[in-house]
Amino acid sequence: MPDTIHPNGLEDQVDEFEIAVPSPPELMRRRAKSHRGFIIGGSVVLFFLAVAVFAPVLAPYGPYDQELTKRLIPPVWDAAKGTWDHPFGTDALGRDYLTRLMYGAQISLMIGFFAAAVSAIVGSTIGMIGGYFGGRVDNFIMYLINVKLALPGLLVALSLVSVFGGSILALILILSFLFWDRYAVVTRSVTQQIRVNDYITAAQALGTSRTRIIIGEVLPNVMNQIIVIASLEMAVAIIVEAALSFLGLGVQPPTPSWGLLLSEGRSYMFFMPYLINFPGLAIFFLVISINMMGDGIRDITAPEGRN
Amino acid sequence: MNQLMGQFGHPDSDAVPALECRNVGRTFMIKKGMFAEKQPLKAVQEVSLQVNRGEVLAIVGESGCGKTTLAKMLLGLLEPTTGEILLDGVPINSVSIKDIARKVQPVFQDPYSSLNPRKTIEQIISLPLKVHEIGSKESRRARVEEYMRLVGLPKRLVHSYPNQLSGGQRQRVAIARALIMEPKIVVCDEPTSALDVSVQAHILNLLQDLRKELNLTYAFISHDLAVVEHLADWVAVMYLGRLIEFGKAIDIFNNPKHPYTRALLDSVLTPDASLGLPEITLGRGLPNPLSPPSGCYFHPRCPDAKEQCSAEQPALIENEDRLIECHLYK
Amino acid sequence: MSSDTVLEVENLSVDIAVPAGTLHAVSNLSLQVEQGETLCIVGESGCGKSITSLAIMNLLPRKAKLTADKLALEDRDLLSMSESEFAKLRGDRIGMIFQDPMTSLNPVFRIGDQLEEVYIQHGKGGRKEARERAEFLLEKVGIVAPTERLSQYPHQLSGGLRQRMMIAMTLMCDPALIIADEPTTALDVTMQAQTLNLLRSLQKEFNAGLILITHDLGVVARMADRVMVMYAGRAVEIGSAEEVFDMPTHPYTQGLIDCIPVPGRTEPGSKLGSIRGIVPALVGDLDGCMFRNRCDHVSDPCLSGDIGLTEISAGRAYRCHLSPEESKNKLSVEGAACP
Amino acid sequence: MAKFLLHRLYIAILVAITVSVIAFSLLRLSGDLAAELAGEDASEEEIAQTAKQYGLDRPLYVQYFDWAGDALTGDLGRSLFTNEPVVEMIFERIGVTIKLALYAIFVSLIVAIPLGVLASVRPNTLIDRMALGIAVFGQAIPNFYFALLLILLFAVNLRWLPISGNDSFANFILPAFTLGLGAMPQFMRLTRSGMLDVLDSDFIRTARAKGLNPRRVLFKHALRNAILPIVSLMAVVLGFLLGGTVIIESIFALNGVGFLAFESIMRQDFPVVQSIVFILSLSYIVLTLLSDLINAQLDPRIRLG
Repeated sequence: MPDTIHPNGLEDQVDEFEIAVPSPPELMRRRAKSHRGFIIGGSVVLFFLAVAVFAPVLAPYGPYDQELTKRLIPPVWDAAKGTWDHPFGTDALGRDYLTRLMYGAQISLMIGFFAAAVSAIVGSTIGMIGGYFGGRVDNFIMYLINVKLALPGLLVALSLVSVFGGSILALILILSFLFWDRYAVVTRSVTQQIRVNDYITAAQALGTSRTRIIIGEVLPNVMNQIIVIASLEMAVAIIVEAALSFLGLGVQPPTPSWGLLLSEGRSYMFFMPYLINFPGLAIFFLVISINMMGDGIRDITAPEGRN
Repeated sequence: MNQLMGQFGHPDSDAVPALECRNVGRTFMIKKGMFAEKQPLKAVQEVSLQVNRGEVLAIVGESGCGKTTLAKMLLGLLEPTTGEILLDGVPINSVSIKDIARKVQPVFQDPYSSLNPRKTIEQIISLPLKVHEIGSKESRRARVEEYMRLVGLPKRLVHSYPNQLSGGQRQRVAIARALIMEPKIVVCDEPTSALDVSVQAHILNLLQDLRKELNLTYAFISHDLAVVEHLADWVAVMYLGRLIEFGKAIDIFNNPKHPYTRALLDSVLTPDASLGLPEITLGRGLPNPLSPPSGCYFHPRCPDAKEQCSAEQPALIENEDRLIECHLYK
Repeated sequence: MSSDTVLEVENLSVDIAVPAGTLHAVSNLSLQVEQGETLCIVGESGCGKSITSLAIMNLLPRKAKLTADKLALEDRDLLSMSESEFAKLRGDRIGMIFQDPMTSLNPVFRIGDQLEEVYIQHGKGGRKEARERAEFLLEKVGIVAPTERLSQYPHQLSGGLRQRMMIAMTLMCDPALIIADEPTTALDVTMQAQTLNLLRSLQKEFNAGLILITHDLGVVARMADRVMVMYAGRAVEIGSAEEVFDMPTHPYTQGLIDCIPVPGRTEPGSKLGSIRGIVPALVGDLDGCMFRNRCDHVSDPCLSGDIGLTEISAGRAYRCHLSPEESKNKLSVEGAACP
Repeated sequence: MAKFLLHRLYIAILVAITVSVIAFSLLRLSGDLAAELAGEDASEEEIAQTAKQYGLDRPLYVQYFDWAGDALTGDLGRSLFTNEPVVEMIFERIGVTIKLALYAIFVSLIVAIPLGVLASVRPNTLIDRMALGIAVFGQAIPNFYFALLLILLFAVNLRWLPISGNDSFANFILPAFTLGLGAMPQFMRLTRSGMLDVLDSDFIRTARAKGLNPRRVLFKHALRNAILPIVSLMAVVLGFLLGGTVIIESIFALNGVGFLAFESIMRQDFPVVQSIVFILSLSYIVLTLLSDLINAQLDPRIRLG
């Protein structure tokens, strides 16, 4: 090792004009703190999460407790019939609606999260491989994506659910099949952009294995996009699960899925609109807050220079 | 050809050259569309040159002349389709890419794309050690700091990210990453052309100092002939994938022989206000490398073209103090 | 101001709102360009040279705020003009050539349409006259078979050809002023000299003023009638090309010249001169000389206050506390140390 | 250009074949076909007999080629439930679905494109925020819930529009609006971001430096470039809408292919489901080919490249 070469000027002292540029993690922290959509969306998601996790503690009744004498009690603000015993009223079988809604959050969040996570892992792996290797591998992956896009997803999902039944695990896997392509498309194109960077060439020139390059050099640069898509896909997964259950092809009664509540409430909606409004609004608010959070993450992790 | 190279140019050629190209060529098969015939693109053809330990070999030419392809072959990232490359007399294709990596390392042009924006400076500089499983975590850290000092990076930047560094500092990081493997040869691909003038001087001085200190050999790829003149011992001029002139820098700059080399030298705009703009008589731009001209590739742009030039491809011959590929010289 | 003056700018400042505060991209810049004259603005990245050109064109980004005492093109006050009045001048009296010819032309329209629409938009004539003018100019910029070229799309042309198209496009309406922002930086060296030659000869032929913005001292020396060196949003030295290159008065100019290797002048393998330190970030309140952190001749007056331009002779000025004699002595001694 | 299209066609055919294999296996996945055909009380023997009669005892690939061969001649088999030819069932109803999808895409485009353009021209203003708000709303509201709300409001309370049926144009208004709102955010966001990118590009700066009037810069130079990805998205969304009508058609009892698919799934009539999946996939493939063709016409880099 030679002596230090004095490199003309770059002393260890800070130049008087030097300004502190935040590091990427620091920058994200700062942006997150001042991003209103992210904070609001994130708080609401956290609220739903807390309700879901602590439903057994918080809920006034059990999700399947029926009291046939107390059927279709309207919410508490109905001056004539409302009661604090059932603040959100009861359903056609006399089950406490608030309790059912709280347990419904469990199902929505669980299916949404795992469907988004499984499809993220599968889709991103496929996308990064196609984007990095290019050539025939990429052609094959493009072909897979094209096949997936050509299939009417909801219809295939409905058929599969009708074949395999509406267990939560089956739903998660079927929904994952529905959503992997978006990750694949995005990670593939981002990887293609990253691949041409000189830091990839530098890693190659070290004899780094391809797996190591994909995991160590490419993935950290794709991660943000994956998280953004995951949040958006989670929102869609929640809607689709509700839709399947609404059609009677998802989670089976008496499980309190929001989609199922909507479907059950549909017969009474002309007289008891709260039966569809509570689950409908629950889905709407959960989805909108996840979307706000996702849009927030996108803004927060965006490279500098874009507003 | 090999014989020719043996006789040529190196009076002290008892020593094995640090880097030698023998008749190196690389052809890409370009496919335009699904059913089209693949077309050969000869990115590099019949390049023969050599450089001794501690010397600087400059490879010059315009974009599309094949210098980047050549650089990738020198780094072992592309295999030559013809000929062979020798490092210290050992053919490059007889050793693994990791062994090549210990001897040859790159420094790239764009200091923004050559550093992973999601990694800290320490992670970037220590990557070679990690990939090659050299040393413990602590010893790697010490070595990173050592090399940061060597290239003039303040220690406080060790946990910074590339976006927090100036262009010059980033290029120093890239140099430290290249040197930490203690390679003998550094392939510098336009290392200063993305930098500001005042920063370029720092980096060129640093590269000079490091070469002397560590007895490094540079393959220095550039289109800036002023920089090349300043730095290089040997100059190889490439045109459309072919080596058209190769010799000692001093000879080539004092007496360029190939008409293309002359045109390149004429194109250098020195900051001399008393001179006007040079008249360059090259006419049109570079031809399509997929269908290069007949005969000498340069003849459509050559002011001295003869009949023979469009019919017959000249061979690379030895002419006095250099190798040249031109019908004007015998 | 003489009647030959095409452009006159007094105390132009451009402030840009950034997250950290206000970025003073250009501060109190004054310049003028005469008919048929080439003014080169030279400086490193971030010195404000491109912002200056966009300010003159009124093409600044939305977040940028422009202030000036005077901004006049051919005696017309640009400051009081509405955007639609200004648009009538752009492409007509004042044309601009950008750095990257690969992205500066619209990929989905034919070259001919893009050239002709300037002519038609500014009411110079109909489609037929526009086509004739375009063909005439393509011959001027040395393009063989102009008719075929006009019916091609940008992606079918090489970078050098595209830049010539850009030059032809700015000349469609016979402008009084051309602004070229790094017009040859993206081109190969052999195309650079040709393109510059073309630009210069056409500028003289059409008797237009030319503002050439570049970081390349070689281009400046060969092209400029007058030179303005910019640093940190300010003009630090102004003068004729000979004056600035043969006898720089600002330490920054001297430093820049020392930095580049010059065949025949710098000794191969020798150490190049260099400028230490970093370019200041121009955010917040700026005080004193912006070059003080990189300068070898700093004294107390450099640290605060406003450093004005010192005029040595007509059209020759610099922004430094060193007197002309001091700067001559100090800088030339230093210059001699670096052969 | 010809090469480009040939390449696309080649991929399209490959995808179509794969999709047909998947559609075919969907039927096989659904259980023992022979048992279903033979009826609920059939004995082992009768089932075997049925299997033989329908050729279900042959190797799967033989059955596939058999099915595919029939499909090529326009024979997609018969419904297990009504015993009608599936092709006839589908073609009776596909008109309703196509109408619905076209209305829906019209609704979403007519809102999304002007709004996206406005939002991109005036980023971070009230109009931009409004556009974003509508997009976020459209993305978050489950369409089956939104459909119920529309029914409550317009059909029950206001009595302006019919609740269900498919006889008149009025029947399509609510379903088209529901579907259109769901598709709108994608177009809005793509228009906005595409326009922002294009407006930021060098050639738009050139156009402005030429002194072109702002409308010409926006509508000729910018929109022409930004429209390219929108055309591709239109094909994708239209394909998606054709398949996505399952829920909406069931809610509004529109007798289209989606409703048929839903009914068939509910009564395990898999030959019908399989055929609908296959036909919808084919229409998606044709639509994307068409959009490629249009894009090639709009973009000289493809046309001449």
